[in-house]
Amino acid sequence: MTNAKLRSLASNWLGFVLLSALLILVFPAVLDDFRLNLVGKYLSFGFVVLGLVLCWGYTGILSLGQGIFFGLGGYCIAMFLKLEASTPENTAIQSTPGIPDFMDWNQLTELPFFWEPFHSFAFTVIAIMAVPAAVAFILAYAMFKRRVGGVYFAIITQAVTAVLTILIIGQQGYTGGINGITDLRTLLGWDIRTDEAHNILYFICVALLLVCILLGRFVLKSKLGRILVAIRDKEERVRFSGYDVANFKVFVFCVAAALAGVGGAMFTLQVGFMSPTIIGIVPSIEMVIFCALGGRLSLIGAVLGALIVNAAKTTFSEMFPELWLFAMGGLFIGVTLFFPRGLAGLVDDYVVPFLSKVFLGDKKTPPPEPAVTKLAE
Amino acid sequence: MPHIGPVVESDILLALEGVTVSFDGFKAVNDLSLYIQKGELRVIIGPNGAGKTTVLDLICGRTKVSEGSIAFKDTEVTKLKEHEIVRLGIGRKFQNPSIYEDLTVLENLEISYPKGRGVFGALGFRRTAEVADRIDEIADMIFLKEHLNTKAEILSHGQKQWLEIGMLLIQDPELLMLDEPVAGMSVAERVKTAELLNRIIEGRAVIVIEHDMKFVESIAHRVTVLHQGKVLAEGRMDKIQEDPKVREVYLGH
Amino acid sequence: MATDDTSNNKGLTSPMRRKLLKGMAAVPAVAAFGGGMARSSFAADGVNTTGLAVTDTEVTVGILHSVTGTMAISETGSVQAEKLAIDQINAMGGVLGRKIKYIQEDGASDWPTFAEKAKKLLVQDKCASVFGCWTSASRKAVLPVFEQYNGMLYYPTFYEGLEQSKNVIYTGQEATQQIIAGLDWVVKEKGAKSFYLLGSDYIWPRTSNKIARKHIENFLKLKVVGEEYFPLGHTQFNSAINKIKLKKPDVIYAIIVGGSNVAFYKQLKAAGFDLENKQTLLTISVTEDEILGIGGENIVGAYACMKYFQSLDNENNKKFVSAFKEMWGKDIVIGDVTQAAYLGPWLWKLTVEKAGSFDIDKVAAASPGIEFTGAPEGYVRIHENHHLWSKTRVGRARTDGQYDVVYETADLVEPNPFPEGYQ
Amino acid sequence: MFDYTFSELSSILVMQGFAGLILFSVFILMALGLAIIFGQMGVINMAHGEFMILGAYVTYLTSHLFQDFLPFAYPAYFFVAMVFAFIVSGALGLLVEWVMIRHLYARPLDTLLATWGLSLILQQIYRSTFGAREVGVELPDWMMGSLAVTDTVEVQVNGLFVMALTAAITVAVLVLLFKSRWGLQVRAVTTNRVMSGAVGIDTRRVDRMTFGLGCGVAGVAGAAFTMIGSTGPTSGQLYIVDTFLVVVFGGAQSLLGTVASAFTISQSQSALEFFLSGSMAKVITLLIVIGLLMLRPQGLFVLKVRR
Repeated sequence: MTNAKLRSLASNWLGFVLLSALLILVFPAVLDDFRLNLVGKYLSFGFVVLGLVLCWGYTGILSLGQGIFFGLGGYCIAMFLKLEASTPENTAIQSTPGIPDFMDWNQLTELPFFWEPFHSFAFTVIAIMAVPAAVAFILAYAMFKRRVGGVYFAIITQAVTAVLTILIIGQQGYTGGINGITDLRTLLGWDIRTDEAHNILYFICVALLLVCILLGRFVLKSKLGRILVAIRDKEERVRFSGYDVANFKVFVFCVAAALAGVGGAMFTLQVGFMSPTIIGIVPSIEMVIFCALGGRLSLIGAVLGALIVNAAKTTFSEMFPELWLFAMGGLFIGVTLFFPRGLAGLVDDYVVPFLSKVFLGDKKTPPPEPAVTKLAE
Repeated sequence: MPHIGPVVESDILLALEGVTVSFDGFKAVNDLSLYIQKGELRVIIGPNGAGKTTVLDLICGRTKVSEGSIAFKDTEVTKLKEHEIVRLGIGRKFQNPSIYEDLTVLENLEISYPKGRGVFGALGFRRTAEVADRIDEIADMIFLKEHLNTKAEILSHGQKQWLEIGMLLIQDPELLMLDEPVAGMSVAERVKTAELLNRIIEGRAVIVIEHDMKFVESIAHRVTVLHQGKVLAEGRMDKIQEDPKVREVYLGH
Repeated sequence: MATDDTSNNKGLTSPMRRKLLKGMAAVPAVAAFGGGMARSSFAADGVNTTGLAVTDTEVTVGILHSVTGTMAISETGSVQAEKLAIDQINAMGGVLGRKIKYIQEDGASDWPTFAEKAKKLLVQDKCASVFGCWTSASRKAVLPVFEQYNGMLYYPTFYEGLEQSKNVIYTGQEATQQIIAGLDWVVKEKGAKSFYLLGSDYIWPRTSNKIARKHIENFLKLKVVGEEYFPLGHTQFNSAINKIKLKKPDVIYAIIVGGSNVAFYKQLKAAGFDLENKQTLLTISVTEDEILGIGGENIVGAYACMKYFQSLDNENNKKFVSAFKEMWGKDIVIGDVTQAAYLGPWLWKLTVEKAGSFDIDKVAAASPGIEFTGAPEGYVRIHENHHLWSKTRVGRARTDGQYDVVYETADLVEPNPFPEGYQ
Repeated sequence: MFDYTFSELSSILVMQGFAGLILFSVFILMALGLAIIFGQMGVINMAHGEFMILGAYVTYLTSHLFQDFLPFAYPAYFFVAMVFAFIVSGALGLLVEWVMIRHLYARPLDTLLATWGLSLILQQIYRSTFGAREVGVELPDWMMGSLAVTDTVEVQVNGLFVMALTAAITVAVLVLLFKSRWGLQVRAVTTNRVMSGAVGIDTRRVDRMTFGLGCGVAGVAGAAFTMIGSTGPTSGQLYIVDTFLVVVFGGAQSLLGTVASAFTISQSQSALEFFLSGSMAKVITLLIVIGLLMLRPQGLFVLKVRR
């Protein structure tokens, strides 16, 4: 194989292979069940950041509302699991057996109509992606057709986040309120609370995530991917090349939402409950930060970002429970100021040239320039 | 109506009639009528603030008219979206080169290629031999064949202008609108650009906005002079240059 | 980890050793063996047969509260009380001759984080008992973890009830204990006829108001003239206050929590409500902790109904208050939940000593009937349903941020988390 | 609603209108600092709430200072506290601009991330310094209570105070921006940074002062909010969504727009609150604002400009 071929192969697949190896081989081998389950939980945010790479990194749409979609996906599966857990036998002490416990506490005597379809697993699986995508579609269609962009879009998504949180907390008879939907037990009869189940869920999560990375990569490598970059850099030019820019933005935003929905579902399965705190403004911003830290232009980098920030959060907070916010805040500021392309940017700038020098005998340093390096303004 | 010579209806490609646009009461374009025939090269000149760029904005839908109508090939375009107007066959080049700096020349041209314009079309788009040939052809025409894999951001200013023209050409529009295509170009580049323009005019109408009188002389067939949002004069370049009104507002100082 | 550095006997739980073990043993069967080894290193006589972190000299417990985020405001007092109790128990020789070592984790006001940390405390640190949680939501989040991994949680907050678990001891009052006596008192003492119910919009205020409404309408046969909820963190109450003015209720019954409290009472006072002389206000959500933020001058005259006030006049409480101030500063105040949190470690110690074992099952089984005579609130006893028998008291807020106790029930009130007739 | 007398209803109407005006003032106070920073500079300052709370803490400290050293001047301490709040928050703003923000002008969305980090750090600083619990800011007696206008109509003194303060600050900022030389420079820099630099305006200095001013105004707002709200490490977060919505809804570039949008949002919210529960009122208000923003994406007040 020639150097050039080798290099292009390496630059295309090395990151993916390393990430797969890390997730499939290394983590299960060195981490105990508890930590592995934690990694699985972190990885469910990986789905969200993949979407953010697509819509923020490549298309320049910053959403401060990814928590909405993460939450919707999570609530969909949580509703299914809650119905499964609320058999008349399990809930015999309630005044209305057979409905979820929190409904009973709120004097509901029958299942609300929108819960009914969630008896069906097939419906639930579709809803996990379709509900977030549909909400994203309504939001994005209204905004992008009217050319709301940039900061405005970000603020509006944030406001929608606030609305949804207040609604979910306020409508507790239908949603479980601030407690969320808790005490989920089995998935199609399979107990999801055991360590073995957590291990299996971890591998399902990893497999799905890798598939999603490949999907994201397929989108980015297609002409669509280049159009997204074009939209980010010169939206008007794209419009005057005969494209309906809004459609592309709507599409990418819906894809990001569907990805987040899958992440939310994996989160619920691995954590065992769904809570409105995960939808709020703070978690939504944190998701953006995972993405920024890992590298908003790199699918692999962003997933690692989600892993690293969460792991750091856990470690810092275990070591310094009263001071860890300093470390987190400092980390965000540092990355934004000094490494705007995140860790992936660091790797591109330093590690890749070094590796090609060592292994491929490159004399000059410029690495195979990734197609897109500039940041969205 | 200050246009010169008889106009046969069927020859008209673009017709602006009684077009007015106002920004908070200020009429940037005021009751303007303008007709472009098929295959015509029209140069619009005028002092700063005359409304030249605004006219182009109106035609391509970037700015919406307050009153009046704009018809392209007998289709009213004032209510259409920008991309729909483009798809009708109107291409627009901006004053400052508007290209995708992060992409290569090849990718710039490929994005402009008029296939795969829907979301899923773009997802399934493949670079077939037909596409590659067309890109090659255009790249050759705009003097960038050697630079196909160069990132657009490192092209010279003139090359960027050409690339943008190429991005329009690949769509084969019937009406091409160029806003100051030679601004910031070297003398040699201007000569080449004039040559390019003369070549691409075949089979299509072109509207050019230009300040550079020498360049205008080298390409102009017919000139429209705008002043305060209205047509001040219209006709052949030599006639225009002698028009006292024009001399007063524009050439005179 | 923020632990006492005194004697850090971590044995095989140290992360490095565990990693090595697991690294060698990717196969689950061998991993189980590794787990077994970790377990055996903790076996301490017959008092610990299930692999808890108990050695011959030491027993590890967990403290799980929010020290960051919005709930840190409320939960700080509980952390302080639990640490004080642990210190005092250690000074008396510990539990079954073993010193208590605590591992503190931050729930960060985020329920999934609570679940994660609870699991860490149980699975990784093998805590013999955990003192923690404040909001119902955090308790709901950790409850399945405690039930699955068989841990013991001492939960300090007054809450809405509707729950009972083998793995939880509820040291605060459930809703009926807190609400009914207070309502009866205000009707008898103040001749109240009409009530206006207010609350933050989540389960505890809603359930509590539901119980209050049932009691007012069905048992007292009086009128509720308004009921209203505000999003958590709401700071604008002028419209609500105008509505109250319009309805002129005899009693404002307020269950507003967190920062909203401050806004509510300041705006109430500014709107001319004179709680001292004219308007009766009864709350179940304002402890001395909250008054710190509200300012005594803004709430003076309001009545609060709970089981403990810092000003309680008894020997236990005097000792408790002075010890608390000595440890955490003279300006510190102690609210109802703080006192309930203080009960946790003590009740656990008494239960362990009665059971003669740290085993969770034995502790859970031995809990009913445990009596603690040294409680600052007075005598308490654990009920069959793992809640506490306790007295209910009504206090009247003073300008200095303390309450004057104006009423207390004659007997201990029975906890009734699933009250008939109030559902 | 019909079992009340006419005079009762009309006095409630007056008081409800007054409540709306207080909310209006509160929104303006919250949004003014942000409107300066976000509207004029394009910086998304997620730490805005923390700057406000800094002002509140300064007020708290000042009140203790007066109690201990100048008890005779206590009734007037609040005015001094506001000045201190402005200075301290403004100074922190200058520092933050110098350390952080000035590197990010080319990347406005990134300012969001960096200032979010800043807000985490500030929260923890407050928590470590003042404790996790809320602090009670005691106010002079004359500021609490209400004036009885008629038998049934009462207006809050602190509400009047907030309104007066809001009017004063708004006028001051408007005068500063539109009548002073500095304001001219700010507007010049916002419009065209490069050209402003070329004609000899020290753009860096202007940026720094603008950011400092915005933060200082936030500090004063925070001081004023001790009258109606809580002062704790995380209290600032309560305000951030409302604040951004007010500014965006008004049309970011226009201070008058901010005033108009604060008026619209506050009136609809306080009217809705009267007829619905607080929670639903909030949701509906937010939804209305979002809906209107979809119809008028650039906000209420924006000039149609020639491109």
